[in-house]
Amino acid sequence: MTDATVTTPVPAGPARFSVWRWMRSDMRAALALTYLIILVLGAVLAPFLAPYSPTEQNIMNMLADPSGEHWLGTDDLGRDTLSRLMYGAGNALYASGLAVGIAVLIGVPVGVFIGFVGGWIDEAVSRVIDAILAFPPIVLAVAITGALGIGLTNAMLAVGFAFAPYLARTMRAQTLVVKNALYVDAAVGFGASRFHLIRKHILPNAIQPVIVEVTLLLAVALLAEAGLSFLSLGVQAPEASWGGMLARAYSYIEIAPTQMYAPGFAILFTALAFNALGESIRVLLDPTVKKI
Amino acid sequence: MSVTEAQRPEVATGMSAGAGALLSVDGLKLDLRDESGWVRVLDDVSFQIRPRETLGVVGESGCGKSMTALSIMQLLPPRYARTEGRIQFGDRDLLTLSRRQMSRIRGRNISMIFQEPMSALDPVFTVGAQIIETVLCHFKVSRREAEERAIDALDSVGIAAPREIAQLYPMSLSGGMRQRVMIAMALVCEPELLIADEPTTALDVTIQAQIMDLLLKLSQQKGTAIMFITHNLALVSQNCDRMITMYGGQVIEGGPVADVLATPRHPYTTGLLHSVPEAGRARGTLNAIPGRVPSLRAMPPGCRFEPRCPHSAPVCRQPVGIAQTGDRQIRCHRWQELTQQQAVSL
Amino acid sequence: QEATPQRGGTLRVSMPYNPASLDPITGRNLPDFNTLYALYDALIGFDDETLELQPMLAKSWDWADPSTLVLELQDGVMFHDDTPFNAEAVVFNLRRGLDYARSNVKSDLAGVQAIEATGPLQVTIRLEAPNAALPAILSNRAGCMVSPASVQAAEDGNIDRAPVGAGPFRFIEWRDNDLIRLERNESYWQGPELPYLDALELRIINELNTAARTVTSGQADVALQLAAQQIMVARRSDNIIATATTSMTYYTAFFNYARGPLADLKVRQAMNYALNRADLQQVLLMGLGEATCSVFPREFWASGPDAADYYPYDPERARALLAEAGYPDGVDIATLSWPDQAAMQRTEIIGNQLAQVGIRLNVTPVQPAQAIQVFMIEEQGDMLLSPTGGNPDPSLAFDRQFSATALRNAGKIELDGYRELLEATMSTYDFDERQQKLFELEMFVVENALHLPQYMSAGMSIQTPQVKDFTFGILAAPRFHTVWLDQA
Amino acid sequence: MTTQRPNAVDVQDMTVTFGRSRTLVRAVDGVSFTVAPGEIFGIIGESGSGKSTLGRAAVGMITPSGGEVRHSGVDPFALSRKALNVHRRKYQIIAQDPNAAFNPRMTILESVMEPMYIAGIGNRAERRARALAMLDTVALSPELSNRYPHELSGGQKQRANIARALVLDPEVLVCDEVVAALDVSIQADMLNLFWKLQQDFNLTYLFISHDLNVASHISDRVAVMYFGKIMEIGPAEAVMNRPLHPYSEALRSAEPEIIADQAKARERIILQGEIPSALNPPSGCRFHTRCPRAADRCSTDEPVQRELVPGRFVACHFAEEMLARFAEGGAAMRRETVS
Amino acid sequence: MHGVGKMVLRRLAQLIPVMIIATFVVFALVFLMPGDPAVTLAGEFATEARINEIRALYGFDQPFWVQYGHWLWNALQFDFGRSLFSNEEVSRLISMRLPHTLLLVFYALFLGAITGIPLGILAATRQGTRLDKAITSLASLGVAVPNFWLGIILVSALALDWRLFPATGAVSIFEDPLGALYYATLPALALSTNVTAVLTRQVRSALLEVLSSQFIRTLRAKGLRPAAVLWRHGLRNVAATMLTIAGLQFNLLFSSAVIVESVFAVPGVGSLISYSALNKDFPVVQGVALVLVVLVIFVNLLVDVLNSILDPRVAAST
Ligand SMILES: Nc1ncnc2c1ncn2[C@@H]1O[C@H](COP(=O)(O)OP(=O)(O)OP(=O)(O)O)[C@@H](O)[C@H]1O
Ligand SMILES: Nc1ncnc2c1ncn2[C@@H]1O[C@H](COP(=O)(O)OP(=O)(O)OP(=O)(O)O)[C@@H](O)[C@H]1O
Ligand SMILES: [Mg+2]
Ligand SMILES: [Mg+2]
Repeated sequence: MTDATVTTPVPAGPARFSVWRWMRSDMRAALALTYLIILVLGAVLAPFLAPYSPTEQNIMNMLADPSGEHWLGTDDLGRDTLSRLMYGAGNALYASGLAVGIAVLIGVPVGVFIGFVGGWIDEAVSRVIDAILAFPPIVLAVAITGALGIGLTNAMLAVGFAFAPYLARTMRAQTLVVKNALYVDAAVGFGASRFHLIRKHILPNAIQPVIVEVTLLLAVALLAEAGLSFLSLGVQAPEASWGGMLARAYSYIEIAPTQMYAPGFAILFTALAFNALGESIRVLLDPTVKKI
Repeated sequence: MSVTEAQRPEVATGMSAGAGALLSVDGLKLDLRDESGWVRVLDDVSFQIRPRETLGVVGESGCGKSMTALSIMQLLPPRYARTEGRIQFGDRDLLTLSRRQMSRIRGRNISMIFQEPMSALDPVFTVGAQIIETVLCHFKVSRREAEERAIDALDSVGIAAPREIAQLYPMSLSGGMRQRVMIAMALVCEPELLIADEPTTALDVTIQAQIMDLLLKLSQQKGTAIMFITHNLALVSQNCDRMITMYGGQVIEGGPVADVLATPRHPYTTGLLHSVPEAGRARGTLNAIPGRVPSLRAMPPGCRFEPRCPHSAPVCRQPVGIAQTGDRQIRCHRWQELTQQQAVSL
Repeated sequence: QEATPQRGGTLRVSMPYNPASLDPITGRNLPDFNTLYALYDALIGFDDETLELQPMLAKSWDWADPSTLVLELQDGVMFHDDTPFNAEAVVFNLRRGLDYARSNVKSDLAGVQAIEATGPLQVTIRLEAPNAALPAILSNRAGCMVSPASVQAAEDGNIDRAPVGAGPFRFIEWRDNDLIRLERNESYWQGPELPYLDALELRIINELNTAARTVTSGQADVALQLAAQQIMVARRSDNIIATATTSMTYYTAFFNYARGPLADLKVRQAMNYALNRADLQQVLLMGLGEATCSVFPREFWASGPDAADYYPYDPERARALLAEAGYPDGVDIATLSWPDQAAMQRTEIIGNQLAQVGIRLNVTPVQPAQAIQVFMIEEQGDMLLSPTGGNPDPSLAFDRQFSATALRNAGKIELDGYRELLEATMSTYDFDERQQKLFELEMFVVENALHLPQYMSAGMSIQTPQVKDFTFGILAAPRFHTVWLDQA
Repeated sequence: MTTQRPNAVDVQDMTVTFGRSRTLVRAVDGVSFTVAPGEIFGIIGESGSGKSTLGRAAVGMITPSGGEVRHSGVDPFALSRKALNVHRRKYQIIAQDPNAAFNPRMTILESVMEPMYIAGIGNRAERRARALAMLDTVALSPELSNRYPHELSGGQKQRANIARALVLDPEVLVCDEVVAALDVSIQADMLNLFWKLQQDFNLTYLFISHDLNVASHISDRVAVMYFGKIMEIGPAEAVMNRPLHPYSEALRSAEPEIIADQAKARERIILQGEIPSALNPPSGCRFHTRCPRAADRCSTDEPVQRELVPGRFVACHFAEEMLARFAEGGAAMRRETVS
Repeated sequence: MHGVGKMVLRRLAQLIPVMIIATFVVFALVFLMPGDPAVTLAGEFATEARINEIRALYGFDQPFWVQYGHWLWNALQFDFGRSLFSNEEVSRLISMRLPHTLLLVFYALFLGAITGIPLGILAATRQGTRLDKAITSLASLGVAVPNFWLGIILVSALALDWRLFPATGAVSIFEDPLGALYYATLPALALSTNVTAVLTRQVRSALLEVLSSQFIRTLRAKGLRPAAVLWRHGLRNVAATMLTIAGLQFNLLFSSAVIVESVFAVPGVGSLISYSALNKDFPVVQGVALVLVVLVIFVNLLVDVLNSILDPRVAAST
C-alpha cells in the first residue's frame, strides 16, 4: 500500500445537518418547533411563570369568565385555568412521550427482530400483531387501562401498548427492505455478525419512517389521552391534564361553555405542532429530496 | 390498418420546412427549475430529421438527450421548464402551438417510446385497452374498429397471439414484450416521426437485437422517421443513417453515421469510440476520457469539453458555435487543425 | 295543579342508567325503580314525601304477634298476563325471593320462617325474631309482585327481560342501554282512569349533559337523575321546569375503622370537624342538597334533632384532635374514589378541605365495581368515598352500613353497644318507641364518627311544562301512574 | 496456469435452488468449472441466466443445494459459522449497483473502514490510514472520502466499492456487472482499473457481465450461461470469434459492433422468443426453444458438456458440426476480418 | 379472477388464527382487570356470602383456561352468552347496536371521501401553489382536532344554537332511513375530520407519485388530454390507495366512535364496549370485540379483493 497518502489532509465533508437551515427551509416546522419549545419552557417554568397554583381552590370564584385576574377564567373549583393549562402542558408532554416511548420500546425491537429472523417466528408474531391491529386502538387502551388501573401513567402505558404493533409493523416492513439491501449483503460478505448488521446497518436505515411515525404518534397519543380522560380513565386529580380539564369542562359546558376552549385548543395546537414537525421530518429524511 | 391520406392532418402533407426536413430543431434552449433555481439544461441544440430517415443521438448520461426529446414532445411541465428556439415540424413551430393543438400532434404525428418498458405502461389497464385508447384519441372510429387496429398493431410487432396478449396487464409481460407493446402503441396511428429514447437499454442483447430489427423493419414499411436516442455507439452504427453527438446540453458533432464513425472530428466523439472494450484489445489500455462531465451549473464558458480535452488550447476557452461543412456539423475551435493532424499522423 | 288530569299521550323520559334487570328480585340498583314501580305494584306502598307506609296490593297488614305478620290482599287484581293476583301468588313471590339462586333479596327476607296462604286473599308470614322493618321491606323489591305464570313459563325462571307484574304499565320492549317501552295497563286495579298515560318511553342516556339536552331540544319530556349543573342550566330556561327534592341518598366516606389511623376515634372525629359541609354542598349541589352529619334528611321521621349538625366546621378542633391522637404533623389517609368527573371533583374539594388541617388524602381512582372489591373485600385503603342510601327502612340503613355483616363495614367490626341499639330498633312496633330507639342509634353512629357523611343528595329532574303531577319522591323512585300530559 | 497450486475456485456440479415445490427455481443447475489463481474468469449470459447466483454461491454467500465448491482445496460450507465468516473475507463480491452498495448513513470512509472493523484489524487510526490508502489506490481523491454516497457519482462510488472490497486483501473477487451501470467513457476507465488491480494484487476474478465485449475484453477465459447452465467454456478470444455453441454464436451476433457499414451487411442471427419461465424449464437442451439449429433430439436429450478442443468445453449436440465449420471456413473468415 | 379467488382463500385461512389470538387477547385483558363482576351482580347491599354464591353461580371461580375455553366453544356456535348485567343476549345486543355504529362509521367514511378525495386531487394538481398549501394545512388541522371536542362544539353550535340538527340520539336505519341519516349527521361529521384529512393527504401524495411516474409521460406522449390522464389513469391508479386508507380508517373510526357515541348518546357498540369493559361484563366485551375484529378483518379482506380487481399488481403480489 502507498503510505504517502496517509498524511493527506482530509478536508471536512459537506456541511452537516443544521437545525437553523432546516427551520429556514420550512416555515411550518419552524413555527411548530417554536411553539413546542415555548410549551416545554412553559411547562418547566410553570412554577415561576404561572400566576396561581394549579391546585389552589377558590370555590367562591368558580367558573369565572376570563378577566384581568384570570386570563382564561377559572374552573369548577375556582382554580386558575391558565395556570392549570401551563402545569398541564408538562403532563401532556409527559403523557405523549410516555405512550410513544413505550410503543417504541416494544414496537421497534419486535419489528426489527421478526423482520430480521423471518421464518415461523415472523409468521407467528405477525399474526399476533395482525390480531391486535384489528382492534380499534381505544378499545384496546380501555381494556388495558382497566387491567392496569386508572391514572394518567397507566392510561398512557395502555396507549403505548396499543400503538406498539403499528410501529412493529412498520419496522418489520422496513427491516425486510433494508435486510435485502446490497450494503447489508456486502457487510455479510465481510463476515459481519448479526448484531453488527442490525446495529450498524438495519436499524439506522430502517428507523427513518418510524421516526416520522413516532412524531405523528405523539399527536395521536395526546388525542388519546384526552379521549381516555374523557372516559374517566386518565384523570389523576388534582393534577392538571388537558384531557382531564376538557372532560371536567364538559360537565359544565352549558354553564361555562368557554371552559371547553382553552384545553381544546391547547390539544389542537400541540397535536398540530407534532404533525407539522413529523411532516417536516418526513421531507427532511426523504433521500430523494435533498433539502439541506 | 392503413390510414388514408385524407385522414392525415395538414402538418404532414404540407412538408415545407427547409431542405425537406421533417423536423427541424433550431437553437433550442431549455431551462429547468429545481430547488436552487433555474438551470440551463439545453443550450443551442440544432439538428434536422428528414422524412424516413433514422437519426441516432448519442452522448453520455445527463448530456440532455432525453430533455431534447421531451422538449420536442413538449412533455415538460411549463411551471418547471422554459423552452426557447424553434422546433419546426412540417410547417409549424411546435413551440407556438396551444396545448390542445400539441396534444393532437402527439401520438398522431410524433410518437415516443421510452427506456423503461417496466414503468412506461399504465399498470392497471390491459395493454389492449391502452392501445385502443390511443386510437380513439386520434381517430373518430368505432370502438370495434379501434380494437381491430390495436390487434393489428400488436400483430405487426411480432406478437404471436395478439388477442390474448391484449387482455393482459403489463406486469404479466416480459420486458421485451412490453417494449413491443410500446412500439405497437407508438406506431398504431402511423406517425411521421418516432422518437425512441433508449428503447433497448434495459433489455438483453438478444432481445435488443429483436427490437431493433423490428423498429427498423416497421419504420421502413411505414416510412416513419426515427430519432433514436442511445448511449451505445455500436447500435447507432448499425441502425442509423445519420447521427448527432451531444455533450453537456449541446450538439457537438453531426453527420452521416458512416462518415462520423470513420472520421470523427470532435475529440469527444473520438474519445467515445476509443473507449469501447473489445475482445482481443490489449487489456488495461482502453482509451478512457479523463474527468467527468461538468455540472450544469458549472459549465465552462468556452468549449464545454475543453477541461477534458486532450487537444485543449487557449482558444478553446472562447465560446464556440457550430460549424456546417457539407452534411456534417461540428462544434470545435480546432477541428480543422485536428483533422489535418490526424491526416498527417495517418 | 288546578287542571284536571287528561288521559292519553306518551311520556318520553331520559334516564342515565340501564336497569340491571326488570325482575325486581334479581336487579340491584336504585335507579331500577324508575321502571320497576311502573311495571310492578308492591304489597305495601309508601308516601312519596314521608315514606309513610300505605296499603297497596295488601289492603292491610297486622302483627298477630311480634313475629307473625298477616296480610289482607286486594281483590280482583290481575297481572298483565291476565292471571289473578291472590295469596298463592304472594306465597310464590316471597318463596321465590328466598329460594331463587339469583335472588338478591335473600338477606332482606332472611328472618322469614314460613309463608302461608291462610285464605284466598290472606297471607301469613312467620318470623324467627321480631323485625319491625318487614313491612317496609315488602314495599321494596321483595314486595314487588310478579306473575307466577310468567316465571313458570320462563327458562330457568329467568324473567329479567320479560317482566310481568300488576303495575300500571305493561312491558313492551327493552333495547339494552337504549330504550324501554311500556304501555298502559288497561285493566289496572286502581281504576279505569289510571294510569293517565298511554305509554311510557324510557330512553337511557348515560351522559348527563346529553340527557338534559334531550329535554331542552324537545326530544324528551322528562330527564331523571341529573346533576346540579343540568338543573342550573335548565332553570335559566323559561319553558323547562327543574326540580330538586332532597332524597334518601347521601354522600359519605366509608371508613375501615378496624385498623390504621381511622381506628382512632379522635382521627375520625377530626375528619368530621375538618369538613366544611356547607361549602361542599354549595359547590357540588349548587345548594340543592342538604349538608348533614346524619344518614337521613332532617325531615325524615327517623332523624333525630341533634345528629345533623353534630360536627360543625371547626378546623381548630380538628387539628387539636389530630394532635391528641398523636398526629401533630398530620396524617395520611389512603383513599379510594370513583374516577368519574363528578366524583373526582368531590374528592378534590374534600381533599382540599381536609388538607387544611393536615389530613392528606392519597387518592386512588377505581371503578365503582372495583372499589367494592378493593375496599370491602380485599380490605385495602382506609376509606372509600361513595354515595349510598335509599333503604326503605331506617333500621336497614344502619344495618347495611355498620353491622359486622355489612359489606360496607370494611373492617368487619362492631363497636360496643351498637348491636343492642340496632336490635332495639327492630323489635318494637310502637312508632314512638321505635323512633326514640332510632334516634339513639343515630347518635351512636354520629358520636363515634363511624363514617364521614357530607350531605344528602337531591333527586333532580327537569321536565317540560306539559308534564303534570310528576314528582321525584324522597326515595328517588318516581311513580308514573298519576302523571299526565297536558296536550292542549 | 500452473497445475501445482490448487484452483482458487473449484466448482463441481453445483446446483442452487430457490423456493419450494411449485415455486422451485433452479437458478443454477449442475454447473462445473475451475478458476486458477490469478485468472480472470468471465461469466456471460442474459438476464436471469443465473450469473449472480453462481457468483454468490462460488464464494460462499449462498449455500448451494447440490454439488461442491472448493476454495484452494477448502470446502467453505464445511466450516463453522464463525470460521466461514473469517474465510469469507478472502472471497469478496463487488455488486452491480454502486448506488445501493453503500449504507446511505455512513460516509465513504466509514464504509471502507467497516470491513476492517468487523475483522478486528488494527485500531481506528490504522484502519483509517489503510482505508485512505486504498481509496488512493483506486484513484479516488481523499477529499471525497468524507462524503455520503449520494454525493458521489456512480463511477466514484464504484471505485469506493472496489476499495472496500480490497481492504481485507481478498484472494478472489467476484465482479458482478461492475461496469454495467456506468457510461462508456467511465466504463473504459474502470476496466483499466480492474485490470491494473488484478495485476498489482494478483487477484483472481470471476468477472460477470451480460456485455460480451466487456467480459471478453478483460477475461482470460469465459463461460457462457443460459438458464442456469453453462453452455460453453473457453478462452475469451476463441469463444468470441469461433463460438462452438449456437447460443454463444447468437449472443455474439446480437452484440452490436462499431464497424459501420460492414456491421449492417453482416448476416445476423436474431433469436426468436425469450428466455422461458424459470418455473417450468424446457426439457432436453434448455436452449432448444430458441435455437436456430434445434432438432428433435434437442427437446428430449440433454447434451453433455464435453471438451472438444483442449480448454474448450461445450454442451451442444451440434458442437462437433460447428467446430468442423470453423475448420473449413476459418481461414476465409479471418481474411475477411482483416480487410 | 383466478388470482383473486386464491387470495381470498388464503386470507380466510390467515383469518382464523388472527381471530383466535384476538379473542384470547381480549379475554386475557378483561380477565386481568382487577375487580369482580360478582360484586356488581350482588347489588348495592350485598353481603360477602352472597358474592361468593354468585361467583360460583356464574363460574367466575373457574380457572382462566376453563372460562376461556368455554366461551370459545360457545362462540364457535355463535352463542356469545348473555350480558352479566342486563341478562340480554349478547348477539341481540350487537344486532341492535351495530347498525347504529356502522351507519356512523360509513357515513363518516362517506363524508370523508366526498371531501377528502376532491381536496386531495385539487392539491395534487395544483402542487406547490397557495391552494395546495391551504389544503394541506387544513388536512393537518383535521388530524389534530380531538373528535369529541369537535363533536361537542358542533352540538352546541349546530344543534343547540341554530337547531339545524338534533343534538343527540339516533333513529334506527331500518325504521326510518332518512331520519337515521339526519340524526347521524352531526356525529358522523365529528368523526369524519380524520378521514377527510388522511384521505386528502394520501390522495395528494399518491396522485403526485402517479402523476410523476413514467407511464403518465407515455399517456401524454400518445396525445391524451391532461383531463383524461388525470381522471381515467391518475385516479384509477390511486384507487387502491384510497381503498386501503378507507380500510384503515374503518378501524380507527370505531375507536373514535367509542367516545363520540357517548357525546351524542348514540346507542352503538362503541359506547357499549367501553361501558362493558369498565364493568367487566365479560360476555359483552368478548362478543363485541370479536364482532369488531371480524368486521375489521373482513373489511380489510374486502379492500384487498377490490384492490386486486382494481390493480392487477396487488393480485400478483399476494
Ligand atoms: N428537474 C430537473 N431540474 C434540473 N435539472 C434537471 C432536471 N431533470 C433533469 N435535469 C438535468 O438535465 C440534464 C439532462 O438530462 P437528460 O435526462 O436529458 O439526460 P440524458 O442524456 O437523457 O441522460 P441518460 O442517458 O441518463 O438518460 C441532466 O444533467 C439532468 O441532471
Ligand atoms: N433470492 C431469490 N429467490 C428466488 N429466486 C431467485 C433469487 N435470486 C435469484 N433468483 C432467480 O434465479 C434466477 C437467476 O437469477 P440471477 O440473479 O442469478 O441471474 P443473473 O444472471 O444474475 O441475472 P441479471 O443479469 O438480471 O443480474 C432468476 O430466475 C431469478 O429469478
Ligand atoms: Mg435519458
Ligand atoms: Mg445478476
